Amino acid sequence: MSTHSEGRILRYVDALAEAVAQEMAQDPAVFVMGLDVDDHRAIQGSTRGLLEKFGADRVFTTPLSEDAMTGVAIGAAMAGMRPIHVHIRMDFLLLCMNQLINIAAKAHYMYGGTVSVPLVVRSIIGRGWGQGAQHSQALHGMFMHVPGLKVVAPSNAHDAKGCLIAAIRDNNPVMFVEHRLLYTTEAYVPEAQYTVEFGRARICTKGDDITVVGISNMVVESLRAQELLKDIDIHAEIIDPISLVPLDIDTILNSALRTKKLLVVDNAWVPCGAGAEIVAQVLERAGPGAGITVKRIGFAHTPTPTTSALEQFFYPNPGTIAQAVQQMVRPGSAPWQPDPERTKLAYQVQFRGPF
Amino acid sequence: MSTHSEGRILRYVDALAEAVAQEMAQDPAVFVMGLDVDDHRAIQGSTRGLLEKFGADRVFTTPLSEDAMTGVAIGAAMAGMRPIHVHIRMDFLLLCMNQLINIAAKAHYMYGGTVSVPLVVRSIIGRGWGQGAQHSQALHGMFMHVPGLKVVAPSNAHDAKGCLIAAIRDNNPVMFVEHRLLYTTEAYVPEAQYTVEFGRARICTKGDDITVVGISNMVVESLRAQELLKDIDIHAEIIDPISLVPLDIDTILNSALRTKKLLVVDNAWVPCGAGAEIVAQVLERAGPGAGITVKRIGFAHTPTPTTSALEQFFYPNPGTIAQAVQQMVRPGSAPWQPDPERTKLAYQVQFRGPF
Amino acid sequence: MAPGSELPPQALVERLYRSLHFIRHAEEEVARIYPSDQIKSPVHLSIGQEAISVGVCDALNTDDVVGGTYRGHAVYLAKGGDLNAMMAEMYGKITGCARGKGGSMHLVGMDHFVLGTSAVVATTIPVAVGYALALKREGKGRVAVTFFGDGASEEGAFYESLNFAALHKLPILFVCENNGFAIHEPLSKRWAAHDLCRRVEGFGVPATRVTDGDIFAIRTATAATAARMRQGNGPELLECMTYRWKEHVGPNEDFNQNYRDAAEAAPWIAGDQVPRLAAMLPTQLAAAIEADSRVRVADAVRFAEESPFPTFEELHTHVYAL
Amino acid sequence: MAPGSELPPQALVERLYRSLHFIRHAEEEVARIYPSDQIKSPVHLSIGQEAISVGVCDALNTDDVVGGTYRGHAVYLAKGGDLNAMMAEMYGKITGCARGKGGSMHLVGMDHFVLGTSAVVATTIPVAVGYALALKREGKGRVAVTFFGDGASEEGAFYESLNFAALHKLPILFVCENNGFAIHEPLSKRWAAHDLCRRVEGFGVPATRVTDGDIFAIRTATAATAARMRQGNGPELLECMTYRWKEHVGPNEDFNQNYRDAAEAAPWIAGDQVPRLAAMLPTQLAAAIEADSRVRVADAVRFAEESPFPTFEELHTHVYAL
Ligand SMILES: Cc1ncc(C[n+]2csc(CCOP(=O)(O)OP(=O)(O)O)c2C)c(N)n1
Ligand SMILES: Cc1ncc(C[n+]2csc(CCOP(=O)(O)OP(=O)(O)O)c2C)c(N)n1
Ligand SMILES: [Mg+2]
Ligand SMILES: [Mg+2]
Repeated sequence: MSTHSEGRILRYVDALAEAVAQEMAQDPAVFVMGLDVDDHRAIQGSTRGLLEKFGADRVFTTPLSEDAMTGVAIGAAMAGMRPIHVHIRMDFLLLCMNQLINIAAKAHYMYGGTVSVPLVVRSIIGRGWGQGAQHSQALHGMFMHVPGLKVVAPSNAHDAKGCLIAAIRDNNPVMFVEHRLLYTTEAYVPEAQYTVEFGRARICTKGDDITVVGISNMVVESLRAQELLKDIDIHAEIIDPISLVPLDIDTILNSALRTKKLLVVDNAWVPCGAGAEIVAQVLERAGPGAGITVKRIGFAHTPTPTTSALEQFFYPNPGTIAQAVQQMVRPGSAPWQPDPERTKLAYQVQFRGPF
Repeated sequence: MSTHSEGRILRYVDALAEAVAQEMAQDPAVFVMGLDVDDHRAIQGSTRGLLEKFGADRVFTTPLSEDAMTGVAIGAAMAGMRPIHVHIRMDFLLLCMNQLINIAAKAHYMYGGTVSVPLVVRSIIGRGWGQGAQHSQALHGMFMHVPGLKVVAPSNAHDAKGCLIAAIRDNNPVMFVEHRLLYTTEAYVPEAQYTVEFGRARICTKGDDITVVGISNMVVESLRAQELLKDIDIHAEIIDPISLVPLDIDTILNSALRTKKLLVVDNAWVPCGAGAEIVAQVLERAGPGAGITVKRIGFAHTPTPTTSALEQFFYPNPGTIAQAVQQMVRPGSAPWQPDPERTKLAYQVQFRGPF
Repeated sequence: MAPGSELPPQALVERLYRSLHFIRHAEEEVARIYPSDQIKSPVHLSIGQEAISVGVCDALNTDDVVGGTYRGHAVYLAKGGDLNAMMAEMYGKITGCARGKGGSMHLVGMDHFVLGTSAVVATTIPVAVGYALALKREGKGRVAVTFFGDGASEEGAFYESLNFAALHKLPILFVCENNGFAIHEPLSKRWAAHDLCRRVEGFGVPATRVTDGDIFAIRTATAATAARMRQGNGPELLECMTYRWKEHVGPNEDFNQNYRDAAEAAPWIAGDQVPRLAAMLPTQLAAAIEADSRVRVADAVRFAEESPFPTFEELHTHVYAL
Repeated sequence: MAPGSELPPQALVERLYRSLHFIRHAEEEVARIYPSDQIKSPVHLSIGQEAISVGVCDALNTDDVVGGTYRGHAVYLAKGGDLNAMMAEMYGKITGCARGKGGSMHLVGMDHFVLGTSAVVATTIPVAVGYALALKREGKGRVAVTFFGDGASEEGAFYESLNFAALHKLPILFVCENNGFAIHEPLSKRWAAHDLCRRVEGFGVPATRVTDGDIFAIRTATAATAARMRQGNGPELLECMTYRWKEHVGPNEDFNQNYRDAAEAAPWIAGDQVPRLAAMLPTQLAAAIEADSRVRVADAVRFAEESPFPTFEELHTHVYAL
């Protein structure tokens, strides 16, 4: 893992494409499949250039057959290839659950270690422009439930590249969770190949008042919230777990033991989600005397409404995150409304390093 | 809900069949579909007699096409019928996730309340006799994650009948979770139709030392553990949530606030499972000063091994539950090993009421 | 129309043109408005493909049931769905057919027996089959129709649905709108065998292909199959070759994107059923129909614009049915 | 064998009989042992259906790849899988092919190119197709075979797999072991159209049916298709009609359960390939082969019995690959 602000400024989407191109150049076993990976839109740019560089044998679209295509990717992986199966929306993984959970997650164990499934499943959480109930789901919580799968959700371009390379080299099925709104965000990204190790959380900002764990895009939203909170002299420690399985609970626990407040901001439904797991693990470990206040926020517990009039209430945003923090840090104090102008400004915030 | 030990002693499996027969007799919209519901094995007896009583139009097997068959059930439900779609193993629901989550769970919302999906999805958690990794999964945690679905997991014959009738009459998709080992357990079951309301937990045994929430078959195992624990003068309050969505968190919270110890024993993998949700909700509500010790146990975090040599370590059992309780109630005390003879006896324990 | 076949009666042409022009004009308005950002959700226009919905729906009874896809404006309107409610839905207003919660991809009109459309390809096919199961049990001779694209035919659920529908002889017509593309991917990258009808017949489902987009042929084929289905004959499939004029999603043309050739479109534009039907009608009548479309569409846009947005409480309503 | 075709050379018959008798005897032993409860996992016996696995695998090269289902003992053994490891697996021992973690339904033998079998119907079909994709990329002319039941052909994944395999001209042979039942449900309750080959051909996959269980016909058909596939000709399907002699799962007969008629079984028992091949061999040779089977099976049972169970640590190993 690179620890400094090195490399060029690169967009998340380009970091993804670069990671794959470099790994494909190095390892002929790596290939990319999935609906539309080879068209001129190139999965919103994230597979840009691969077809031209590596040809149609290694970069190909598929029929609309997510279930069997997942099986195909698994079979190729068992044969020693390293498929990257791409889905432009995470919602479509619901067609793949049987192969992912009944085969990919279990094969290594169920077959006594005689086969492995080095498979990367890339999927994008949709958002923006009224995606609606079926094009906006975030299912990482479901995958965290299942032994045998790894789950990563990088929140910036640096981690996107490093995690994707790590995922490609991993000998297990890795659910690689991207977020549409992260695609244009930029960070320092080294040119050379590097891996971001799974199971090591990053403390993005230090703070003593509260520990905020953000997941996927909610790292960015939490950083924006933290900017706002400075106005009222609240200093949040923002933690990005980066990988959800394996999960670096120690970093989160240690922070929460110090701040005595733990807020998990997920980019998904709350019940039985990543936040539930993080809160439960922290409190199991901290014990009854730790006196940690805990809270989870995430999607409203509804299907995603299409109209922006309701969508605005569906997602956590810097304002609602900051308000939740304020109430946790100063319970009983008058509710506080961040200055809308400052909230807008907060949207300029980007985490570009140091890594 | 019946509150006394009324009715006959009936097996869980017969209570299921009776519930459906009574509802079918009363409401011509109710029908039963699913692989093998009409064969002589009758889904381990739970659809026994239905074909003979109601004919092949209302009780029919299907091709092996779980995905489309779920869509068919949903479509029939939208048209005003009340399908009960039966799966002999819960694992097969992984083929149905797209229809269940992308359509059934969302239809009422996504279509602005103009349609509803009164669908019951019955599925059995397999266990015993080396079912292995693909015939033993319990996926209720995944369904708890998704708004629009209800999830119930009755642990005894009385609730099985009452919940199934409630599920059939419910205007929403209800994931009805059964456990193979419960099928032969008996309880007092009223003859007449009755409903067990969703969202009301039952306190099965009162106790002041710890709150133990058992899920599905783990209610039974927890009751057995509680028998053992009496030997060392530990009195556990065993709570059966019965329905997981909606979840009666108040009953659990109030008990945990009193006992200061909360153990959730799930019949599933632990991460992002029902236990995570219950623990997180209780501690969010109880606040940092409550001083509640929490713990979750469930399946080992591995695919299910087939050999009984390993299976015995995979599942919680009365002994391991009792040990976990003992360590929570008397932290630091020497580990205690329940008398194996008494453990065997504990397997005679059945919860037959009062309800 | 095959040469030598009778000229369709004017009443029929008029009815078809009324529907066809209305839908074309409504979608053109959607395309015109779209850049203004008032429609904040993806739109998949049917422009160029509407004759399929109109031809099929014209052959159905009012209480027959149809279901479509995210590219569903045409089906929704052809079956009688309310344009005001559709337009308001696209604007995200509470007066929308799904109270603004669904948007363009999730139109629904149960009062006209239009099943909700879905953004996940092929998901609505088995759902329509399930509805047809209920219709069969009801025994009143009603039929269901499910519209879907060539891409949807690649999903396993489609074949599972064919088998089940045929096994139970359900009154469901499968209508494949074969426009040759799934987003930008041509059939050649997706189908090993290009004869969908033959593939479908292997499941015991009789199949008919209409190659030229002729609205009368589509209507006639539907009428025949619907009559058979009402007799209990079981499902059939109609494959209608067609062409999408606009980009996959959004209001623009995309021939400059090089994944397809404008020359491919030319015969379809030449064979456009909208001017064809207009030319079959007295000029004045055609003009009156067009004027009527314009009024209705303008009214719908105004209705959508003037309707209120849903408020916060609406977020949490309808998660569960009562 | 078709009348007039040449008598197969004795070496071939001997080889086939060696495999066939070994498998039959191994499964009969499993059935015999089963009531003793030492095999603590569901077993789905191939008894009566073994000629398919043996005929197909005999026509393959050692480094060709096969995959089967939970009813996979015959395929596993026919491809050369180690009976000791299989028997130990069923006993739940650490020396099993899956270290006791898989059991009868999850046999695996990668050293003989036997892909892991699966208890979820049809799941192994696309997995084998994916393996065939890798074989095609490898370019050494190796082929893959996926065995599955008639019931598996109802899952959408099967059709999706056919289309993809044909589209990419993958070297995969689909072998449907059509025994007419899925558990207790006959084809008539599951298939609208009974001609699987025709259905499959609609996907651009040539299909051949062997109706009588003739092991030579199966072998010949496989050899021909494998040769074509090695040339890059793309996938094919072989439908082998067959009959399951025992209950769906477990060691018993179940004709007393009334879901099927013993008369149905009669022609299959009469046409049993095991005595047929025996009769084609010199008595002494047949006897020697049978004796050899008995020794090997007895050895395997002893091996399984004497092997240790896995211990606690094994529970948590192999969840993730290193
Ligand atoms: C299950 C699923 N996979 C992929 C997508 C992404 N997607 C949306 S539309 C589409 C193309 C569908 O093509 P077709 O069925 O021919 O319909 P058309 O758009 O041409 O009308 C795809 C791949 C999706 N929505 N759902
Ligand atoms: C996806 C799935 N659905 C249902 C089952 C339950 N089941 C196990 S075997 C079987 C029958 C399969 O029949 P077929 O494919 O013909 O194979 P056979 O057992 O006849 O060899 C069924 C329905 C399953 N294991 N997996
Ligand atoms: Mg298309
Ligand atoms: Mg069969």
